[in-house]
Amino acid sequence: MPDVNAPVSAHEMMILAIASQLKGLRHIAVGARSPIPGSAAHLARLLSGGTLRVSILGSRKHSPFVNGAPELFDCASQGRIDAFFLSGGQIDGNANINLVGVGDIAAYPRAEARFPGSFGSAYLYFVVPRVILFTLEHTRRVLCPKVDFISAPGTSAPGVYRPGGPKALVTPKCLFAFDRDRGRFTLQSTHPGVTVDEVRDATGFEFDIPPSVPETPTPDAATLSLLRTDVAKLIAETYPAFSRRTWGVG
Amino acid sequence: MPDVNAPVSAHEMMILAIASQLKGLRHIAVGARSPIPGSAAHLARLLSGGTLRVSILGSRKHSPFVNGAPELFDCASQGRIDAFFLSGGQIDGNANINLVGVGDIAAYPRAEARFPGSFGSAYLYFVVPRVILFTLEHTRRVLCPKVDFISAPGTSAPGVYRPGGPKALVTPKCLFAFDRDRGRFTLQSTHPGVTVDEVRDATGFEFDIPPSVPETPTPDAATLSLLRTDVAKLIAETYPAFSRRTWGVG
Amino acid sequence: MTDVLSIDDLVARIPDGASIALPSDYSGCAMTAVRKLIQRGVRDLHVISMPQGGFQVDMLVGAGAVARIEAAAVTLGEYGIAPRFTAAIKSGEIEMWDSTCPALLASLQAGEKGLPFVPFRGIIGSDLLRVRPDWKVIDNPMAESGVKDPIVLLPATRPDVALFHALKADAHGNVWIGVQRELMTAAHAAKQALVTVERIEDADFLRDPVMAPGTISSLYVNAIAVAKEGAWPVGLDNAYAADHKALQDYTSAAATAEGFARWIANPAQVAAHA
Amino acid sequence: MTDVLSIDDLVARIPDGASIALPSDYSGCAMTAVRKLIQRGVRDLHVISMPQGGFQVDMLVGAGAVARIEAAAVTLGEYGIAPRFTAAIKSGEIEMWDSTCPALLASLQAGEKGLPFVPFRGIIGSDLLRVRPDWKVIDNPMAESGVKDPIVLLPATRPDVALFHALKADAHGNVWIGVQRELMTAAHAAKQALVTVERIEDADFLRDPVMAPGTISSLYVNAIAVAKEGAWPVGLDNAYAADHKALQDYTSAAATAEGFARWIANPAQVAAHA
Repeated sequence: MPDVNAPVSAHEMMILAIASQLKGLRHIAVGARSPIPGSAAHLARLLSGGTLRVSILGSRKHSPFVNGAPELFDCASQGRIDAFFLSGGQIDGNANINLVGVGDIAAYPRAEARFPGSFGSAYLYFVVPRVILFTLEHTRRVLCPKVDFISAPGTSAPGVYRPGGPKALVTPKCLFAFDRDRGRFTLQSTHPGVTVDEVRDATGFEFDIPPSVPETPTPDAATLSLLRTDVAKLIAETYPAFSRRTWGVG
Repeated sequence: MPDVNAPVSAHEMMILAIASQLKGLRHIAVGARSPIPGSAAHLARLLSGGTLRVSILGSRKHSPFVNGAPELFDCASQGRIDAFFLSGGQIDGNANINLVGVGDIAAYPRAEARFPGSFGSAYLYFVVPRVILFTLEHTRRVLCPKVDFISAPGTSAPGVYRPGGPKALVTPKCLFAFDRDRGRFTLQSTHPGVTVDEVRDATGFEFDIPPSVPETPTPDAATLSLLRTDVAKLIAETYPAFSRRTWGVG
Repeated sequence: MTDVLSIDDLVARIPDGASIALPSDYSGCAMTAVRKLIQRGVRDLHVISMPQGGFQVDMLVGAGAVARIEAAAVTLGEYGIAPRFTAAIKSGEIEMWDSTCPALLASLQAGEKGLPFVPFRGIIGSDLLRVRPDWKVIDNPMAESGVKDPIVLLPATRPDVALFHALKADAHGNVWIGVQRELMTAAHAAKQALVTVERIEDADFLRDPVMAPGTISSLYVNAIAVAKEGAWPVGLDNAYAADHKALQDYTSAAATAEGFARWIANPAQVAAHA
Repeated sequence: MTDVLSIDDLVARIPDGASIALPSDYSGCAMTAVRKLIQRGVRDLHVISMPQGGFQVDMLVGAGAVARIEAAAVTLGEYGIAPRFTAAIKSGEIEMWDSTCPALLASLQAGEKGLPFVPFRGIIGSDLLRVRPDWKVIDNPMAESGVKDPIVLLPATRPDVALFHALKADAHGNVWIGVQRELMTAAHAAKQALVTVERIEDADFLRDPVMAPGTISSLYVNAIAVAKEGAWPVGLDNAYAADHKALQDYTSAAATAEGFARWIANPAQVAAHA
């Protein structure tokens, strides 16, 4: 059994912060390479009392998709996916994300650093109402002033079809909210033990800081136990290495 | 056992005339309500020595389609269907076909006579290289000067995407060939016992008559036996009433 | 999540005036549900046939339940013309949107994909373009410079309701439809999918690798009702054949409005398949 | 009709310079066939990933067999970056057509349907538009008059070859692919579908109502070769898992060109899976 008295880790704080963004939703999809959002989705589902459906790409037990690779995207087009998760090798203060590479775009396809590629971001960022951005590395390198390549833009000009977009950005240090009209992040809470100055120092883009920044709520014992037992087991189906590393499960 | 000495019926002559148009092809599809083309396709397949594939809509044993109603049309788009069959409540001398109704189009949707509708004709007529038209009623009413409603046009203006189109028209009386460049039918052969005058009298549109019009070839005993035994059994899967009526099989 | 309802409660979810996608006769018609709809006195339906209308469309038209039909054809197949449909066309009491099979299906697929429109080959030169003002011809914007390549654009279709019958659902609300994939497209494209089934099995089709490819996930299925012989009299693939006598009886009766009214009201066989 | 060939004869049908659709790591990779292609010294392939490239793309790039990649991503997933791909991008030796998953799939579906192009939502404002001159933004021609609604058009894709691995084929050349429906789309869209399978069963999947929905008809399958463990080391759904040690070994070895050359040339395990 996991130790519920062990301190809450930065990854766990990210999971809890993401889960806090998923209340009252009907259907969440989780893409590739997303163990932390996947854990948050499972937690939110367990806490929802059965009203939330979670679809995890690459899962056998938690995927409704039988119509090939396009179905996730078609499903999102139909308005059937309330939340999705995206990351980026670079994320800037306008919530533009870069999954392609670092370097001058004029040299494309050559790059100083090449990331895997945009995956479904250039579509899902437009059509999923609540996209939660996340990064495991809260540094000025990742959270930069301006991305070198826009895989998917944070905001769109008026008239561009865009029912969806970014709502929040979760890092190991804090939770940012994104205001689509202003195209700007606001620091919403810092995780326990992280100061506002520390966030400011580690962040390469400008963001709003309210007069008083609360601490990201820590979980009660019941939620922590749920996370470290049930969620750990559930996410181990798709991410065994992650679950083993984080909770010794799987 | 069917009697191979019984005279060749008008329907059988149509089947043989259609089958004569299907030599050397790889794949033929047969649509709804097409027992005579279906019989011709089966006959051509049996005579091909295994090189011809026949797909019959509505058949369980002779259909490759597992991807829902669009697959037949997608398959044709891909250039994988060499021949298809269309009929019409009206067919005119430019090979325009009308599957919608008789009457002034200005009154649409009201009609003096309403036919079922265009089915897939407005697409397949464009993309299947060898469309064989057929009608069970060779009269001036059906083979008319100008159709009241063009479900699908016989020819298209230059520049219109049209890899396919009409090649022939088979009736209980004769076989017409269609020249796409001239947009006109030529009488190619008359069935045994039918005169050119009889065809001219029964046809409401103008067509070319060569100086000498041969008789549609009648089948040898082996072909007739194949038709009245094997083909009769095969088509009975999809058209039991037709096979019973025509050959007493099924 | 998928609700399991009585047939009456299932059809209660179809409001008057709804656009409703209905399958062709051979691919899973919810005939019992359609008769319940008629009994309820539903009005002003916009029927979208996928892609042909058959007995259920003729019955709905005969009952005065239909304002508009979009279809590539309406026919009773080997039983001949659809008599109530044909009468309604002659009297001008319904609006008709004639289509061609793949265009109708392409519009549904565009709805499934959230596209506003989809390009489509063929059709040019057909009078369908004259009677479908919602279709448009443009010059292919992707053609080589200087090349005129006219092409039809079709609007996407997102029906209010998709209603059909299938062999079976599982305990989670997943519905097995086999190769009738246009039913999956319709369920995806529709705002609401309502399905009658022969039975509900204690299984999970999505977790069964052999069943999953022919299954619509419960994610897309709003409600299910069990309807034994729910496709009578047109029949259901892999289950039971069409009832030829009943279909012949219908066709004869429906030749007149009075005959249709008698048939639909309460013949013994309809009651036996309620 | 479908030919049954040796793996060597199967890959002999893939000419240098062909455009070739290859699945993502999880949906049926013909790994043995890809190694045979590399052994043959294939050159100038235009790889179309459906929609992500993985180990087979990295191997082909490492072998110098690739002129161009169209993909929404190239990655070894939990094993990290694709080392030979990344090196080739840095050295500028391959052409890259970055895409986004649903756009790449939509182009294949447009190819399947014989469309010249397909409209597509999203993307506007992405730099993908700058690096994809074959994509175009137009004002939606079906928008209400006076409304500007910019939308992307994508050209259709018809690959010369679709190459993948599946669990089984039947005696008629039909191939069961289960829920990996993008493989069916690719087989339909491609000019030539070449498939390796674990085994050929004495059956007819198309006549089996439960198997048929997950089956590609032989109509679309040009040739089949039996390749036992043909998806080693990435694994095959419903058959065998990925060989984690072999994938880890590959990833480590491929960090350098020399390491890659050693791995691909003749490690004991590659020989055991030839």
